[in-house]
Amino acid sequence: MNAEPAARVPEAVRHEIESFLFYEARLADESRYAEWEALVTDDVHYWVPAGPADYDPASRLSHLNDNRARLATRIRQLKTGKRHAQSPPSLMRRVVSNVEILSADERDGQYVIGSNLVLYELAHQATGELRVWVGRVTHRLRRIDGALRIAAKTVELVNAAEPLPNLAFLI
Amino acid sequence: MNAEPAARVPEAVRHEIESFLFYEARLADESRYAEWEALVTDDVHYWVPAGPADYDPASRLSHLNDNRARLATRIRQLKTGKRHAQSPPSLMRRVVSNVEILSADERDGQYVIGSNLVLYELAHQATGELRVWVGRVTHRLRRIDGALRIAAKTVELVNAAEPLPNLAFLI
Amino acid sequence: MNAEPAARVPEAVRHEIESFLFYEARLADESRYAEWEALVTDDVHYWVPAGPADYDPASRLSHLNDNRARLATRIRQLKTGKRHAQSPPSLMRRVVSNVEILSADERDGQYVIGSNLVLYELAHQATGELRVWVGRVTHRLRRIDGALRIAAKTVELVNAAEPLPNLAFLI
Amino acid sequence: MIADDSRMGPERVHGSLYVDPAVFTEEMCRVFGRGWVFVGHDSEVPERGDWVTRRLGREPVILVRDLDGEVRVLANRCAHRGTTLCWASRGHGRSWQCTYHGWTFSLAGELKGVPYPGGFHRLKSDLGLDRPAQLARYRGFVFADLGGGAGTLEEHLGPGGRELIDRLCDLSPTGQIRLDRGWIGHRIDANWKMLAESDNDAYHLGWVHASMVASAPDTYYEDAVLGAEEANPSLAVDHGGGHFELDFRPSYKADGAWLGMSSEKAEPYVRALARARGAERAGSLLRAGPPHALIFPNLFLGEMNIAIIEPVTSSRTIHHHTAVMLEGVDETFNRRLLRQSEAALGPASFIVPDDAVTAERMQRALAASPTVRDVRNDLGWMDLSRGLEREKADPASGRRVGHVTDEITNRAFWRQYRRVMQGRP
Amino acid sequence: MIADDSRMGPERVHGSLYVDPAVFTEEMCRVFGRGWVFVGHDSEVPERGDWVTRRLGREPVILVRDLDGEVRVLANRCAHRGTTLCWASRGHGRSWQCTYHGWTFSLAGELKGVPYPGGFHRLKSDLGLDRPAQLARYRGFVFADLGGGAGTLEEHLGPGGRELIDRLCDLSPTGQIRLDRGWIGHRIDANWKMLAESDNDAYHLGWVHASMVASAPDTYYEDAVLGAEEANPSLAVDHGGGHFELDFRPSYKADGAWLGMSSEKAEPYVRALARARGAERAGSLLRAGPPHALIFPNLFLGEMNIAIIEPVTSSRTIHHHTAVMLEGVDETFNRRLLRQSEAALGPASFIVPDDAVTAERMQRALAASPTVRDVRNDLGWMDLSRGLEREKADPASGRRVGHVTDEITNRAFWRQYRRVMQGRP
Amino acid sequence: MIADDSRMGPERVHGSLYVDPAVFTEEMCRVFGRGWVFVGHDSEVPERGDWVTRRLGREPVILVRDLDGEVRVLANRCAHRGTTLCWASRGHGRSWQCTYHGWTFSLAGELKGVPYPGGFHRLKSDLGLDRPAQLARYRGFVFADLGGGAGTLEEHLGPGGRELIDRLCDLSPTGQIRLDRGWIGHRIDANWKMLAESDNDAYHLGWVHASMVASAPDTYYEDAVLGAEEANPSLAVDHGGGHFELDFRPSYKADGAWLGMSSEKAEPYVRALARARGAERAGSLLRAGPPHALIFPNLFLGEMNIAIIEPVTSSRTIHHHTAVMLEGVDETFNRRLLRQSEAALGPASFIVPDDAVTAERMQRALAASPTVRDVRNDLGWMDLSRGLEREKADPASGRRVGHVTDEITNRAFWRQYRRVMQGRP
Ligand code: FES
Ligand code: FES
Ligand code: FES
Ligand SMILES: [Fe+3]
Ligand SMILES: [Fe+3]
Ligand SMILES: [Fe+3]
Repeated sequence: MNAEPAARVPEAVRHEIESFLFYEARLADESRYAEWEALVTDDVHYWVPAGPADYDPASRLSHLNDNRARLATRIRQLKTGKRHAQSPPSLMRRVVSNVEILSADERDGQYVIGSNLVLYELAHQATGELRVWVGRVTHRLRRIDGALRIAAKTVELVNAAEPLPNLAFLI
Repeated sequence: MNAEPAARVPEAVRHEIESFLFYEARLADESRYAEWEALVTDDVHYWVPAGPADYDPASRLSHLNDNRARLATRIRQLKTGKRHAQSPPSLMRRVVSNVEILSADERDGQYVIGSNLVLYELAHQATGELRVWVGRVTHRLRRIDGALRIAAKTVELVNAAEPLPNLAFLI
Repeated sequence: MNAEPAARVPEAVRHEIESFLFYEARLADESRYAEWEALVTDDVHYWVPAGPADYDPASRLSHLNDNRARLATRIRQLKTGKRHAQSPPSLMRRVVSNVEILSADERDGQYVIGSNLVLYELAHQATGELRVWVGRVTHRLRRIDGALRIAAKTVELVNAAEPLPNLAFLI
Repeated sequence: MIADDSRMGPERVHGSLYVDPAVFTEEMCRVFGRGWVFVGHDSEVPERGDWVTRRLGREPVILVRDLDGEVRVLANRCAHRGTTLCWASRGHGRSWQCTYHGWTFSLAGELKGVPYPGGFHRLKSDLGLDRPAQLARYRGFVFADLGGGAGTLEEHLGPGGRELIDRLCDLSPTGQIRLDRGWIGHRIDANWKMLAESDNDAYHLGWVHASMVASAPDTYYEDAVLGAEEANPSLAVDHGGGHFELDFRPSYKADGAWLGMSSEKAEPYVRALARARGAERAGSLLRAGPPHALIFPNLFLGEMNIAIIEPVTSSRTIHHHTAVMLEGVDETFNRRLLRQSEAALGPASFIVPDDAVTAERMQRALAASPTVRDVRNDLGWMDLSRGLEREKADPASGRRVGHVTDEITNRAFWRQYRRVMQGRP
Repeated sequence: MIADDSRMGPERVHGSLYVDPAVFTEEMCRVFGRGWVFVGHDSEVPERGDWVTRRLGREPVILVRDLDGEVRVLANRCAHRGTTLCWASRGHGRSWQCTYHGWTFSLAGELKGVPYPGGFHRLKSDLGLDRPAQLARYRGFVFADLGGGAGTLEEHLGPGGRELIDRLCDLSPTGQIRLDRGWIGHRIDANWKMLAESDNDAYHLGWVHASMVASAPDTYYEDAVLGAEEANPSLAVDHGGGHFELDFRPSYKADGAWLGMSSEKAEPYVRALARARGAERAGSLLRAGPPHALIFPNLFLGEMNIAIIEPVTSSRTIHHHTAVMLEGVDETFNRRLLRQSEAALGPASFIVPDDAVTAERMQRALAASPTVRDVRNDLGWMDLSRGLEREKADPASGRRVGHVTDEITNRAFWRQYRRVMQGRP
Repeated sequence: MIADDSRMGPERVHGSLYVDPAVFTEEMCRVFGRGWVFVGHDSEVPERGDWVTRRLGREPVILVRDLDGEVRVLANRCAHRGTTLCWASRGHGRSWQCTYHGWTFSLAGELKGVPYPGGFHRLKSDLGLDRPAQLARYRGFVFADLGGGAGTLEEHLGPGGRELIDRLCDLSPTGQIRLDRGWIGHRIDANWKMLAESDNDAYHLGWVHASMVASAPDTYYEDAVLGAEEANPSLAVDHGGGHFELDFRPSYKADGAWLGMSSEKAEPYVRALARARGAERAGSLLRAGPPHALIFPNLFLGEMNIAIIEPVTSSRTIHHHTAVMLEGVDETFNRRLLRQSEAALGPASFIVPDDAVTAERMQRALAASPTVRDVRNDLGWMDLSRGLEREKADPASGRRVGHVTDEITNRAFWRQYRRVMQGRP
């Protein structure tokens, strides 16, 4: 939670950030694992807490709590083609909305971005139902060699504390 | 309904308006009642009609039809902590999309903004279901001492004429 | 699918395109058939494939596969007022999000735009349920006499290969 | 018999009656199919040709004023092959034409036209729209008895029910009320009986509505149902036949307290009423105010509001409400009533949402009650005994009266429910 | 017996048959479990190793051409512990391996491999995939009888059913049709029987499809089913066994009118047909055109379209359709048929959405019909009597024939339904 | 009797037992209502006043440590009219006050306060919260028997069940485990029995978890359950009473192999255990490792994880899990266990999602099994015979033992299920 309205950055940077989020979403929508993986930093933290993100992820169970190594394993598993929970991959489309640049350190190229996520997933490998995933996403982006990269991504699902169905794709 | 595409305003104003809507949505999402209340004018009209907004709200029943005083009572009630219908507050995330500046009077600082709303609400104080609220929102914004404020907000739910579940949060 | 992030166009054009999409969505939301029809070119192709848009629409069945003449018939049918499947018209609101300009030929005024669509439809003429339509939209826009027009619109629903309920509105 | 005495006693009922789908099915048949049920008010169809759609239990019906001015209730279903005739919630016309094969029906429900008549060999008079066996009105309130074996409406309402309706209508200078400002539907994921009970439960005000009391502390509920138990002279009354009320009259400290507005603002109305009825009668009407009562099974007279309790499934109910408008009173006054109605009832109001969430929490807590009853029959019961030992029965009127917080209202409901569900006289 | 004569008569059926879940369960057993049911067409699995998935009633099955070229229908369920074998709608392979424990099955449904064989003590031949007791084809149309007691397919189709299928297939110069351009599923929230009936109801054209007629007025339906009643020589025909048709042949004003395209565009096809069959036979085929008929219970022959009526619940149906492609005809012509199919059937087409919404409105109107029947058995009926007095029975063929708008088709459906649901001979 | 021997035999069970809602209802009564069921662990409510909410079958209950330190299980439902008392998943307090009418209850479930006491005539002691007839703990594991006729917990667990729990708890230097790092709920649209079975099925590792094995090939599962059939000495064990395990001990190649971390990282723990138990006992504990077992019907001991199998409907289950924390071990070590738990269980983990999708595909494949059984009773069966001929029964202990991939575990489950569902001794 942030008490204040969004930070101000140059329009071009704002647009760059938004484009980056849409591009990331498209890669995730289309289960383009390798391209998505190329967007993260070596010290990425990828976190889906089991409730609000108000606890130390080291100290409690989370739905997903990946460092770079575990994320690599996750993507390796998806790429085997035998990850039944994603074989075939879910058909997905994400709405990334209400994009706000919550903080910006232009000199270091560090940005914290808030957005709301609505993701529709057709779980056609399983029950065939259209599932909806809704939450608040906080991206920590870092500019590396001129390009934005994901240093941290936290997805606080509105139903994070409720039982969830399979979440075997890259959210 | 507006026959014409959106009005033209300077990019900075457009961005300011969009940021304002996202900020308002965030406050509502997070049940930050006092901060949300600070965004409205003293003559605000806050209206959720029981169908299309094509009638005089004085003359018929609406779901919600608050002047400033009644809105203050509403928020006071929420703040008691005993408003069972919102205890604990619903967990929510809003998509504010298709933002269009339908009219702009730059001299008087008056703007009419149209947007589409999709709001997901986890009613964990009640049935535990994930409810979705969808509608057209029309904001009348007014610039006061340099800052945008909500002079009127109308939410035309697509299912406004159908039975609705509890709508005890700030929509 | 596009391997690359979005194309770069001047901010004003980007804004114009986004406004155009929001305007089109509003006309569709409000079943303003004639105004919507005025946005398409004479050689428009309007396509809702029965799965991913990876096949020649001439060679297989699609949900909807209109050339200009058939689209005219479709709209003529809607305007009769006796199209029971849309009498009264569904109450709808669309989220047009993640707008990306996938390619831009500024000289010829040709643009390919990707966006994600979430459309809520209250089918009050039928079951009364709130239906959701989710998909990827690709617009091919062409500038004609200074104004953007739709030369092609493809809507790849995430559940395109599943049984669908009536899709008798303009999606 | 599904709702037999193993699930109901004078002091308690079993929770499974609120959740078991088989009980619900039986209720639709016995309570809503074979008894008098409120459908609507004739002010909703003021002109010939006006109609609104409703449910009689789950049966879709049309309340219509036909071209002769007769108010009717007809099945919203073509007599040919069953298509819905009206899918809007209201409309106006001279007849209905079915969209399937074009049969036309008069607003009185008679089959009038059959396209391609060469193939039609039956009697048109045999193919009118389905309709309740009995229809009757009392002061504009339209009731239907689908089955036809429920006796007269007069018997059903009894003196108690009629007096409740009179007390409301008499507040109008013309004696007529109007329900013409729209209905709001409130969807509540709980059993319909919970709403019938909680709409007329004075015991819960201080807890369920604590936030309302705290944020708008100057409402007249303060006097009517809060405060010390002994100090509160308001009454709970069982009128018999499943009709019951919370009678706040003994506690009103000022005439027209129930109006919830300054006497200055109420003045034009007070004057109009006095003009129409004479000062004395007007005074006594204003002192009494409107009733707060249930007419079994689905009509809630909620002071200046009317609500219909529509059962949807065993765990879903729609609570429809509208504001009572008084004929012969100026629009400004009626609009105040509209604003009060918006404050009190409906999904975004200050009061009923807290009842709704309470009912929804009951429904969840009782979800397994049919199973736990099979395991151990001492589990899953609900208590109705409050005030049983201090209630007073009036042998003459058959009324039972007690403290406003007592479960006289619940017992009144369940006594009638048992009669109806068990087919007792 | 749930669907007994208290709900069905020669002139009417009770609405509860469309909504009662217990009736649906019984139908899955008696109609779709113990009778012949259409599964698919062998052109859908042209190569050895091709398969598509289907439902036999609600039972998931695979239609496959095995490695010996045999077309089979097998349960889509591992014989070990029941996992789905194929979750795609179509595929190609040499065998199936279950993802749970790796058992492998041949495309003929035999158990082939069991990992860790040391623990396996049973006979592999006892653990093949479940399959219908009877499978049979007629001109490529594959039918299955799960239970095995339905007699022969020949008996089921009878001369009427076979002639209908012949009439369609003979339009192909090679005598073969192909269903290989994809299926579209249309989800309709109504009972499957409503679709079986409305697909073959000529009486509704002028109302349900008024908008189509108004916006594309030059279709041949004009002549076939619209216009004055007496002037219309088209017929409704009950072929017996639940098979029935709308016979538009008498009304076609020109050869190939049903093609819906200029004779110039149709010319290459007409020539191909004449080449294959000779001018006279080709002419008579072109004059007759394809049938518009139902093969009981789930196969709709919709002129140059095929639809499968898949029951999902008592109030949900999937109407799957594809276009009939003619072998030996050029692609341009077949593509015109595809475009016509898109215009006529499916959720975004010009025709069936209006049938769908009509059925959905029927389903809603009938929702309470089981209850109202309990209350009063004169409520909730649907009329089927149209043309009963003018229909002609042909004792020789057993066919019943009448005016195209008459409810001969409905009565044909319900006569067979009654037989099957009541276990009558 | 719904789950009779026409649906179950020693070698097979009918698929309809997984999908028939009537079977589920009966299970809630017989398995979850009249037997011992795991509720939670006393480390979840360490302080007086702590509570968590759970389901006993579908009955909502509260596991609470009352102000006297007693651990109790109480219905989460006000004894007055049935409102939910606690809607959060956990909390802390000194009493509960119902939000409907303000009744207060002690944490021991006694009715304490009734507002407006003048109307209350009953005995408070008659209106305490509903509760199971029996409650018992074994090493902190809290079990309840709602009905009261299930014998003692000791009898239910038997020596086998107790030893399994001992084996886990003894891994803690203090002998105490803690379940205090949060639970994750995994919603699986499949029958609860599929999870009870697949959690303890070693046969599926190489197929269901092929992707996990391929992407993280160095897990100890490699030795434990993969590799050649004969080479694998791990065992499947039926302990009787519905409790069963996969015993990987014979296959562990190194002490503490099951820890899944370098001996360097494990060292502080190993030292702590040796300090507490002596080197020899510690060594044997480390060699053995934690159990992989089911305590009938709903407690999965999944090595260093605990899961509760919560039935929701016949086709929906919640698989709740948490990590086992060891008392007296440093936080760094316990956090490694947390990370392992995240990797193994839950909707986003590397293992259970593949079990979940497998179960969901079974549920779909079996959807019509009640119908196909009515049509032909040879359809829709599931095989349980694996290893039946090579299993060894130990007459002394009553245990049955066999190859780890054999369906001894399934048969153990179904033998107890049959006993319970058929009311056999
Ligand atoms: S169903 Fe109404 S006219 Fe046929
Ligand atoms: S379920 Fe198919 S191999 Fe076991
Ligand atoms: S229901 Fe709990 S106090 Fe009345
Ligand atoms: Fe209340
Ligand atoms: Fe039709
Ligand atoms: Fe597994």
